[in-house]
Amino acid sequence: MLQTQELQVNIGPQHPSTHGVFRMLVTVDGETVVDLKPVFGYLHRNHEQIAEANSYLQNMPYTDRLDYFNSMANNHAYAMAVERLAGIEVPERAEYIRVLMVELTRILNHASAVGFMINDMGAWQTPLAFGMREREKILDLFEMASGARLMCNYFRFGGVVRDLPPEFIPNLRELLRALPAYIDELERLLRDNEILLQRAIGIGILPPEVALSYGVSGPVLRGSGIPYDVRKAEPYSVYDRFDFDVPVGKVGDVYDRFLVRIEEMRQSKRIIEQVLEQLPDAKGGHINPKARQNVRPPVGDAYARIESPKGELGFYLVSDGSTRPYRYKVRAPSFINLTPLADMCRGYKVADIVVILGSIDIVMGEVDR
Amino acid sequence: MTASPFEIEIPRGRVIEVQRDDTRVRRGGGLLRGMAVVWKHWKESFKLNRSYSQIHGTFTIEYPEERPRIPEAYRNMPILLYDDETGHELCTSCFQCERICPPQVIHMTQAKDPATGKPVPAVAEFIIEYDACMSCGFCAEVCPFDAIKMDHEFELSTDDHTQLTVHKEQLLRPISYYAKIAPTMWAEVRESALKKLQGNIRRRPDVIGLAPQLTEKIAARRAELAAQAAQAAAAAPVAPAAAPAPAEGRKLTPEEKAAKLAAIRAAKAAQAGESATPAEAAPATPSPTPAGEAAPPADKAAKLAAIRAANAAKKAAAGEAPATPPAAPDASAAETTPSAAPPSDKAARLAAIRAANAAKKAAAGEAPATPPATPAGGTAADAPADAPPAAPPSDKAARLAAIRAANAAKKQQSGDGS
Amino acid sequence: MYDMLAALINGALGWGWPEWALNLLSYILIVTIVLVVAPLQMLFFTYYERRVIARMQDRVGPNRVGPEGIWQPIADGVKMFTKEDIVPQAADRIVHFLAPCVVVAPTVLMFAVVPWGPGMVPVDLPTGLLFFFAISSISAVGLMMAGWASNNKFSLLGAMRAVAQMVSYEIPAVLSLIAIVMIVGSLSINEIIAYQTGLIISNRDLPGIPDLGLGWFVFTPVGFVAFIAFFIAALAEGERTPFDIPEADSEIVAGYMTEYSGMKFGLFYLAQYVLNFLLCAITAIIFFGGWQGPGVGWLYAQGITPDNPNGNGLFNVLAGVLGVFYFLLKTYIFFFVMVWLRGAFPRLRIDQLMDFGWKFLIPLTLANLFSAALWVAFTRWGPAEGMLITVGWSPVLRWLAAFVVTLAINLGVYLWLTRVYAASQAERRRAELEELSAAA
Amino acid sequence: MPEMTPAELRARLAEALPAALVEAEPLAITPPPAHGPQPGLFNPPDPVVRPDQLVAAALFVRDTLGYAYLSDIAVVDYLHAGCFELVYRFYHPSGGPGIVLRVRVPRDEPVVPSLTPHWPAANFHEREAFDLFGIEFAGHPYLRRIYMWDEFEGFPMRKDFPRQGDKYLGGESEG
Repeated sequence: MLQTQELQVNIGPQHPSTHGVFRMLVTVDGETVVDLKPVFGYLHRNHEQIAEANSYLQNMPYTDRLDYFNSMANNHAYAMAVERLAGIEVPERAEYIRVLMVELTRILNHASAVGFMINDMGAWQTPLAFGMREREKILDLFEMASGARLMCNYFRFGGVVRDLPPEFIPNLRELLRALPAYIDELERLLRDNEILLQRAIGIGILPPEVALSYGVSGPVLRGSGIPYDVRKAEPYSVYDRFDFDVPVGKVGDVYDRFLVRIEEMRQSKRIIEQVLEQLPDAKGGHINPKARQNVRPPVGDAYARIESPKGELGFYLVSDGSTRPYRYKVRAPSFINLTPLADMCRGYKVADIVVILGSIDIVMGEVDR
Repeated sequence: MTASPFEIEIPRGRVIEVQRDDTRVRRGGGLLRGMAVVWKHWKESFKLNRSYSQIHGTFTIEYPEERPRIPEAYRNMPILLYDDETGHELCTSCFQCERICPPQVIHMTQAKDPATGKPVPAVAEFIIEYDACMSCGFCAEVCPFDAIKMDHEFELSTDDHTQLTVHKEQLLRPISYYAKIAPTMWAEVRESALKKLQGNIRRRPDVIGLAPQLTEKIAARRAELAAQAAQAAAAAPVAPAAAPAPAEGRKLTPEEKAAKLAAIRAAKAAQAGESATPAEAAPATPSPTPAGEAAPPADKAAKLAAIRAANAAKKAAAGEAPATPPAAPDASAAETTPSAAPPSDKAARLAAIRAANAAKKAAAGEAPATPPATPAGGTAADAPADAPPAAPPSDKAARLAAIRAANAAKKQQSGDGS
Repeated sequence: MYDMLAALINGALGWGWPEWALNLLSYILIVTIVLVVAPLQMLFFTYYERRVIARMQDRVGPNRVGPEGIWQPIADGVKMFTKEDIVPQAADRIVHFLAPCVVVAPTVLMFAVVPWGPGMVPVDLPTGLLFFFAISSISAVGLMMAGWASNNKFSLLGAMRAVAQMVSYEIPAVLSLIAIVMIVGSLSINEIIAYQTGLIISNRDLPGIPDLGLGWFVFTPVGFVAFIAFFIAALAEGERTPFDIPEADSEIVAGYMTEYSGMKFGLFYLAQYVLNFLLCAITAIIFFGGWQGPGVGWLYAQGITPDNPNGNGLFNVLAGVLGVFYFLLKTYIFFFVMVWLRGAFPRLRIDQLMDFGWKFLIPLTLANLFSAALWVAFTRWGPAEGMLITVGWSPVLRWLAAFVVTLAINLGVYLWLTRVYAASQAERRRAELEELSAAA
Repeated sequence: MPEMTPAELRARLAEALPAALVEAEPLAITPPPAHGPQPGLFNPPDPVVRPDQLVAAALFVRDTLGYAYLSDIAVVDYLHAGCFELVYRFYHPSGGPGIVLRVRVPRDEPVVPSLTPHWPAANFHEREAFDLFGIEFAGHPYLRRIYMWDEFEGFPMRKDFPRQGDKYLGGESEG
C-alpha cells in the first residue's frame, strides 16, 4: 500500500484566520487531520494578577479588554459579581439599560462572528462587510452612551456611569428597523448557498453528550442540540421579564452553529424591543446613589455568570475585607469552548480546521487572559 | 439524531429547532439568490447611506475631508481646565485622580506658597503619560473640582515619544472650550465647579495657580493696574476702571463695581500711609488681583491686617452669608484667612483664644515678622477669623482690636447658639 | 490584419516596398499593439475589480491616487517594481527565475488568435481555438516550476494543487467548446464569429434571417449549456472564486507564489489577470459573437475586404471601431460577472472542486456533445447523411425540431445529473462520517 | 429547574459517601492586622471533600444528582492558611443554580486526582491550574503548561510569586 508519512503543519500564530495569536500544531496525513494540539499563551498578560493588585473599581476598565468584542457583557458579569459580593442592589432602570447593552453586543458579536466564519471559507469579505456595517451602527450607540466604541467601561457597582443620552432611543429605534432586513438578507445570501452547504454540512460535528462533557457553552452547546442558556436556566438581572426563544441545532455541525447564531440575533432584537417597552422613566435613576464606588466588601466569595455572546462568562471573587480582591478568576467561554477543538477537527480536511475554528468563534483576549 | 437527552422546559419561551432542510436537492438556486443580494447592494451603493435604518448604500466616511460626528460623552485623553475669566486652574492637586488611575499614569506635585512654604490648593507640576493612559474616564469621574475632563481630540499621533509625557502646559484648556464640546455635561457641574474655584482662588497667593500661559499676561496686567492706580491715586478718587479681571470692556456686575471701588479705596489708604485708623477698609474684591499696591512695607501690611481683622469680626457678628467672603487682598506678607462662614461655636472659642494670646504677644511688643501660621488653608474648612496680632502699633489700639474681636466672637457664638 | 496593414503602409508611403519589408513592418506593428494592450488590460482590470467589489460591499474602493483612484494601478505597478526581490537561499535560482517567464509568455501568446474586430485578428489561424487552449496549458508547467523551485513545502503543495485544478478543468472547458465547433464545423475563431450573424437565430441555420449580428450561440440550448460549463471551467482555469484554492488557501497562504516578491510576484499577478481577460474574451467570442453586433457586418461589407477590394477604407476603420467596442463591452461584462461571483461565494475545498469538475461538469458537457450532434443532424443533414425523418421539412421546421429536441435532452440531463450528484455527495459525506466515527 | 442548597448537598453527600466529607474549619484569609477591626473568617457553606474522594464525589454528583455540566475549577491560594482551595462548580443541564464542591490541599504538596478522564471539560481548567498555581493533577493525560512556555520556572499566580519582576523581568540580577 502506498506508504504515507505524516507531516507536521503549523497553523498560526501569525495566520489570516486564527482570530488573534493562536497556534495549532496539526499533524496531517496527506489531506486529513490526524491530530491537533492548540497552543495558547501568546496574548497572556496575567489579567488575574493585575486584578489582584487593583481595587475593585479599577478593574472595571480591565474587564473591557477580556473579550474585546463584548466589553459591555464583561462589565456586566464583573459588576454583578461585585454587587453580589458587596450586597449592592441595582435600580430598575439600570438593570434594563444593562440588558439593553448586553443584547446589543450579542447582535454585534454574532454579526461579525458569522462574517468572520464565512470569510474563513473564502467569501471575499462581503458578508463580513455587511456585518461590520451593522456593528458600526451599534458601536456608535455605545459611543453615545458610554463614551467609547470598544472599551466602554460603562457599568459601575449599582448601575451605569451615565444615563442614556436623549438621542440614544430614537437612533436605537431606527436601528431596530434595519436589523430584521439585515438578518433576512444575510440568510438570503448564505442560507441555501450550495458552496456554503458543502463547506459546512457535516463538518466539525459535536454530538450533544460529548458537547456537555466538554463543558462548552453558548452557541456551540446550543448548536449541538442542548437548549442550555444561562438567561433561561438561571435568569439573572431582569431577564425573567422578557419572553424569547432558545434556538437549538440538530446535528451539531458548522451549519447548525451558523444558523443558531443567526436565529439568536433575531431573539436579541425581540428582547431589545421588549426592553424599550418596559424601560422605566429616568426618575428611576441610572445608578444606586448609596452605592460607594470604592467598595470594601466583607470577607467571603461570590460567583456571578452571564450568557455572554460566546458562552457562559463567570467571575469568581474572593474578598479578604480590603479594597483589593484577594482572588479574581474569570471563567472565559472562548477558553473552554476550545477544549473539543482537537476532537472536532480529527479526520477532516486541513481546509476545514479554519472553518471549524471560525464556527466556535473565539477571541484571544479572553482565551489567554 | 438522538432526542435531546434532557427534557428542558424554558420559562417564557420555546425551544426552536433551526430548519436545516439539508436533504432537499439544491440546483444552484441558492447561488443565484446570493448573487441577487450582492447585485442589489451594487446597484444601491451609488447612494450615500448615513441613516441607521438603511442597510444599502455606501456608508464609508471619507475621513480627513468628512469628519464622523463625535457624541458629547466621547472620551479620549484627559485635559485640565482653567477659567478663562480669571485665568485660574480649577485643579487643586487633591491627588484623587492620581489615586484612582488604574494604570497610574497621572503624576502631580502640589504648589507651595513661595513665601511661607506652605502647600497651596494649586498644582505645580501635572504630568499625564498619554501613551499609557487608556482613557477610562475614572479621573474625570472622581475629581471633586471638575478640574480634569475627557477631551474629544483623537488625532494625537506623534513620532516623538517624549511628547507623549504631557505636561501641564499642554494639558490646559479653557472652560469655554470644554463647554463647547460637552455643553450639557458642563452645564450640570458648572455652578459647583466655579464656586469651588472661587474658594480656591482666595487661598492662592499671587500668581500661584494661574494657568502658565496666562501668568505673564496677568502679571503684566497687574503691574499695569498698579501703575495706573498709583498714578491716578492723586487724581479724583474714582480711579479709572481698574477692572480686576483681565477681560476688558466687560459690563461690570454690581459685585464687581463694589470690588473696583474697594480696590481704589484700599490703594488710596495704603498709598497715603496714614496711621492705622480703623478706617472702613472695604472688603477686598472677590477677584484675586490684589488691590493694586505693590509689595507694601511690613507696617502698612500690618495696619491693613488690623483693619481687616476688626472688620472681619464685625462681619462675623453680622452673620453675613458666606457667598461673598470678605477676602482680604492677599497682601504678599501677611497671610490671613478671613472667616467666610459664620464661625461655628468651636471656631468661636478658637477665635477667642487666639485673640487673647494675640493681645498678649502685642503687649510683649514682639515684632512678629511673620504672624503665627494660621491653620493651613489646605483643607477648604474655613478657619474662623482670627485676629492677627497687630504689629507694634500703639499696643493700646491693638489690645482694643483684640478685645473687640474676642467679645464679638462671643456674641456671635451666643447669637447662633440658638 | 496583415493585408489591411500592408495596404495601409503601401498607400501611406507610396514607395514599392519589398514584400519582406512589408511583412516585417506590419508584424512589428501587430506585436507592439498586442504587447501594449495586454498590460494595459491588466492594469485596468485590477482597478476595475477593486472598485466593483468595493461597491458590492457598500464601500467606495480606491479613490485617493488620482481622480477617482485612476492612477492606483500605476501606484501598484511602481510598488511592485520597487519591492525587493527576495530569492530564498535554498531555492533553485535558475528555475525560480524562469518560472514567471514560463507562466507569462504563453498567456500573452494567446493574444495571437483573438480577433478584436472584423478582419482585425493578428494571425488568422484555421485552427485558432486549438492553438488558444494548447498554449494556455503551458503556463501550468510554469506553475509547477515555481512551486518546485521555491523549495518550500507549502508552495510545492500549492503548485501541485494549482496544476491539478487547471489540468482537470481543461477537459470540461474543451469539451464544451467542441460542441460549438461541431455546429460551426471549423476550428477557426473567425469562422465561429462569422457563424453568429442573424437575429437570435443564426442565419446560417435559417437563411432568411436579417443579418443583425445577434445570432449568438448562447440562445441555442446546446450553446447555453456549453456556455455555463465553459464559464465555470474558465473560473477554475483563471483561479477565480469559488475556485481560488491556490491563491488564498487557508493553510498554504499564497500557494506557489509564497516565495516570490517584487516584480516576479508582479508577473504572476499580470499573468493571472491577463489570463482572466483572455478567458472572458474567448467566452464573449464563442458564445456572444465576439465583435458581432448590429451594424458591424454591414459596415465591414462596404470597406476593403478580400471579396470587395475597391471598397472605401473609412468603412473598415468604422467597422473596426464598432467591433472593438462590442467585443470589449462583452468582455468587461463577463469580468464583472467574475468579480460578482467573487463577492458572493465562499470557496470550495480542493477535493470538492475536483469532485464537481469530474462528476458534474464532464458528464454535463458530454451530454451536451450528444445534443450538439443531434442539432447538426436536424438542421443540416439530409437523406444522404441518413437523416430520413426530416426529409421534406422546411428549414424553419427543422430548426424548431432541433431546438426542442436539444432543449429536452439538456434539461433532462441537468435535472437528472443534479440529483445523482447530490446523492453522490451525501453518500460521500456519510462514508466520511462513518470512517470518522470508526477512527474516533 | 432542580434546586439544591449547599446544606442539602452536604447531607446527600454525607449519607452517600460518608468518608468523603471533611469538617472544614473557617479560614483566616489574611494575617490579623496589628490594630483596627479584625476581618471575619471565611466559612463557605459548601461541602469540603477530601482530595482522594474527589473523583467519587464528582461521579456521584454527575450520575445520581444529574449535575453533569462541570463549568469551572477555580483555585485560590490561601497563603496565610497554608492551603490551596479548589472550587469545582457543577450545573444541571435542565437549569437552576449550580452546586459547589471544595477541596483543600496543603501548599507544599498540592496533589489532586484529575477529573479529565471522566470530564474532558476539566482538561484546560486543570492545565491552567497547574500552569499558574503548580497543582499536580494525578491522571491528567497531558499535564503541561498552557500559557507559559514550558521552560518557565515558578507559578505566577501564587501569592508568594515575586511581583516586582523575577529573573525574566529583570528583577534580581542573576539568572
